[in-house]
Amino acid sequence: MCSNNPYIPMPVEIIKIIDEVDTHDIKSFRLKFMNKEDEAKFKYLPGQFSELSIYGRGESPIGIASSPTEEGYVEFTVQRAGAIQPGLVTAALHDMDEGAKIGLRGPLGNSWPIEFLEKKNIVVVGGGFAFTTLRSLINYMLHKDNRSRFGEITVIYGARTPGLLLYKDELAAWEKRDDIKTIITVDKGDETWKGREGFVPAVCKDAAPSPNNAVAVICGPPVMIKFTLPVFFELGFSKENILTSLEMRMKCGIGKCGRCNVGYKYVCSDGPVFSLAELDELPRDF
Amino acid sequence: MDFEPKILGIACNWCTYTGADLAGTTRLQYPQNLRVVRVMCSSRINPSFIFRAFQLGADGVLVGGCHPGDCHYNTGNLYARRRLAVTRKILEFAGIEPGRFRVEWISASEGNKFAEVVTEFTEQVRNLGPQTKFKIEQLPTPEKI
Amino acid sequence: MSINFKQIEEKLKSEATKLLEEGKVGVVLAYGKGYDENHPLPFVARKASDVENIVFNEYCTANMARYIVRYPRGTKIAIAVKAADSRAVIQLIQEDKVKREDLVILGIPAYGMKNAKTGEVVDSKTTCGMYNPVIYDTLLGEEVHGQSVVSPYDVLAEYEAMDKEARWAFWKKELDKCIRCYACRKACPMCYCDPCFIDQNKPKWGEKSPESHGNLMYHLTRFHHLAGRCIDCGECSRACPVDIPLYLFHKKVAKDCEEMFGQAAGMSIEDKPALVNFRVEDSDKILE
Amino acid sequence: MKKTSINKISDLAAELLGKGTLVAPVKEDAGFNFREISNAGQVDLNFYNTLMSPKSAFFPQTEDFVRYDKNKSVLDAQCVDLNLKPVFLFGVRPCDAKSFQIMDIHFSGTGVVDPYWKKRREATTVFGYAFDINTPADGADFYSTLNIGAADPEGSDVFMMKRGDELLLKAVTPKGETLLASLTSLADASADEQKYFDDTVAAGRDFKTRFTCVDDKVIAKKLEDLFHKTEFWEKISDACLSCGACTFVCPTCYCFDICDETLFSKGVRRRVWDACMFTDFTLEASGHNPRTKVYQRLRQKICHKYSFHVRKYGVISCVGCGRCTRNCPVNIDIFSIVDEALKA
Repeated sequence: MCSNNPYIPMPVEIIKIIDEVDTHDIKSFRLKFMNKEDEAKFKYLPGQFSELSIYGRGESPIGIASSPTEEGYVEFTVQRAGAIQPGLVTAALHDMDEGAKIGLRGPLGNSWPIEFLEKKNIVVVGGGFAFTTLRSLINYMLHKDNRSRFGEITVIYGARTPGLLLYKDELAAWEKRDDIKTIITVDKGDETWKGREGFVPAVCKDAAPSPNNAVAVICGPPVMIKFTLPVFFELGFSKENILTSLEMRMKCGIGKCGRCNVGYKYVCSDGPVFSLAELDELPRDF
Repeated sequence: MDFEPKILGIACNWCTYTGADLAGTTRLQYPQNLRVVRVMCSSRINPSFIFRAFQLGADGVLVGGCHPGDCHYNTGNLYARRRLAVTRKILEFAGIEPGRFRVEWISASEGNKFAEVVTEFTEQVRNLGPQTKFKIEQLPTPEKI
Repeated sequence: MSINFKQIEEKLKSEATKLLEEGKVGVVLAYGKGYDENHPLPFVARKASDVENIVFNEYCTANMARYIVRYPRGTKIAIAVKAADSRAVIQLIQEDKVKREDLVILGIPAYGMKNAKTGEVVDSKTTCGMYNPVIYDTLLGEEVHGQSVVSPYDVLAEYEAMDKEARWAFWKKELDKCIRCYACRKACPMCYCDPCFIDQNKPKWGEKSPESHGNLMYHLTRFHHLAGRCIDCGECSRACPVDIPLYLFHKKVAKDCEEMFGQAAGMSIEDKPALVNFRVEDSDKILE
Repeated sequence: MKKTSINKISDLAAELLGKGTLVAPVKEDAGFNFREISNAGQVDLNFYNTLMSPKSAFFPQTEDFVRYDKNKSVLDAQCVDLNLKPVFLFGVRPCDAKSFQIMDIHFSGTGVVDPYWKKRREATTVFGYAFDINTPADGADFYSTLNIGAADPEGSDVFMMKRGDELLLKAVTPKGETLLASLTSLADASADEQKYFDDTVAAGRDFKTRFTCVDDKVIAKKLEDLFHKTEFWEKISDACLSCGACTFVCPTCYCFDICDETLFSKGVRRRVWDACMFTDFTLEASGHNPRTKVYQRLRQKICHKYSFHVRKYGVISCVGCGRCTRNCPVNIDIFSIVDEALKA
């Protein structure tokens, strides 16, 4: 019962905690497997998620922020939740120190369709906190073994304020590279902000990525998605070539507990990555 | 074996808790079976606190508040009086001995009353024996088919 | 004399039609056809053409006051109420969940209602045992007089006489049956909290699994939350799929509240619910 | 094929008890229920159908996964093992036996296999029990509409039916065959009884209740088209209280929650039945809830059973046992809703 049981988490240790934003409610947690065989089994692709598990608190489905090309650890970026009901797991995580041990169940769900993306130009559009699995994808594509498999890469990333941008060091590094076009924008800058100001949809319009042989990967808050999609339709992207990742309440993560369905698909096992064309087939119930 | 009851005391910040302090500073003796939780007012006491205390193994629950009319918030204990009276009836109908739950009005100057009440209540609960009805012994594993 | 259900149904229909046609109300909460005669459904008529589906027979036990809080504030609602249901409406008005002027209350004097599940007569054993609505704008039928009035608390005598060990054994057995489907709180016209205390995760009052202690916590606290508010319609017990006699405990608490505070729930819109009210001259005796 | 006398049923029960765990209907206050039998005399076959469905034999309301101590390391958490003796699930009505096959698709037939369901399923021998062919329906049920016969052996390992004072037992699967052969309290059935058995199975198929001709695909498509017709769903859900009674008694509802239940520091992670009718079922930590309204939740329930399930697994997730209708506090009838949807 205990081996290969999909409900039993693997023990992991938090080896590093990175405070990502100036509001201190988003932190990245680097986790290292405590058992070698677990690590060997944990093969994932960008876009997948895992259940972070703290006994006594519960489990939380969190997208994997690290890329499979980063070895020796898995990274998760977690926001302290609790607008309506207190987020028990995320709060407990945020209170933990390096060296704490928690559970991890995964990898779960499908990934960004790497084979489909190969040889294409990729436009990655992210907003705010929803940048985690996109970062995984970008790092994966930028890895020296993989870079040649993809065409041009454009990243458009926006946050409300400069302080709320995730992965600031990496953003700076990407901006210096010439094999990736990085556009960072904030809704409202501060005194020190020298970059661009403006909302993501407007920035996308300005940047006007070409739809030729291109796929747009969009993740962000609902309001950003709502206004960004028309821009991409106007640019000429077809629904098959716009991908996004859905969010629903999940428990089991393996399509058994029945709560994350949108129409006949379970977001946890059939998703979370869907193309707009796939979403069009499903009822609007999310 | 001697039975030492566990008693939860919930005391209002302004009267009973201060009264307990007074009992302490005047070095009055009272049994150590009482564990006191301070709340801002007796009307802050959610009846679930009391049910939960019994579930978690309390043998008795003692609630202390200001004398009616003396509430720091004017009317808090007047609401609490009604509410806790109902709690008492519910406990009784469920089968908990009424002697395990007591509400007392103890003012900040009544250190000796505090000591007396605690002593008396502890004895009362001691005589009733351990409270086993609500107490959760362990997390059961129900084989509910 | 017996209740002429057909006549009440006709009156209900004509009143509903009139109210909807004149635009005095947006919805009429009444009873409609179920999958068979013995299983009528709560029904909401929104247009005059819906009215033909309204029925009223002895199986229409549901308390329609449950549905009032579902409509946005200010919606004009006509509601068909029996005796206990009318008390629920009063209680909701007291608690400011609905305004008196937004309601058109269609009173139904009735007795001999039957539980659709068991076919048993619903009387003062499981409900408040009243025959006539306490409040109404229009009475559909004639007030019932001359029926023997039985105190709704008579049924308690047996349980009050038990010693506390036996009573605990009784309640433990009954509450252990609970499967936590929450039909009781959903059927209750007074249980409108969202989220319910038991669904909170911090503090977590009770576990989700149907174990003794969680069941006890849920039910005792629910009894407490309904103290001085329960209008003894008996819906919770009828809703319960595993037949827990919840009405007993509610009756006991209602009886105690009535004795201690001199006020029964849902009898006058001037009252305040007993537990959000006090009198300076309340006696400390109630705590003894 | 075997037989035994109805009044000797306790002998059969005793023999099964000797071989493992016996789960059979027992009369309780609120009605019959499947319970683990401790005394062979408890077994009572004079029931129409049980209050709760027998799914709990494989999918109990609470199933413990892990025991932990909050003050200790995650490495000290102990996985709860399932040590099962052979289980005999006795007296399952044909519609409920069918429900196991439907649940099999979900739990062990597709995607990740649920180890608990699989293990319990493997340990269990299902004794199906035909409806009384003279009174095979009570007004609420509609299994025949979903092509399940009143005496349908499908889904059972051993199928039983009453004939006068006799109980006839026939093995349906190899598992049932082996078991029946090993039972000594049974006598061999005559050719006449064989014929009666086969005739009854056939007669059970002809029996129809509340029948509307339905094709899975037609219903599924219809509901899919209706999905965004809010007025329809609002009307349907006017009466719904959105309690969980219907889902908890349902033999094919499988939604669950995973809860950590802690007392002081010790606790257990377990799964507990959950219901799509509860408000917090889909409440996300962010505060967003895609299904805040009653109609959205009822729509989810109906569409899940009759549309999404067909689309995903090719079969309706309902066996027409009528439990939801019987136990609904406000008499909502799922059959009528589907019927109305087909007409809408």
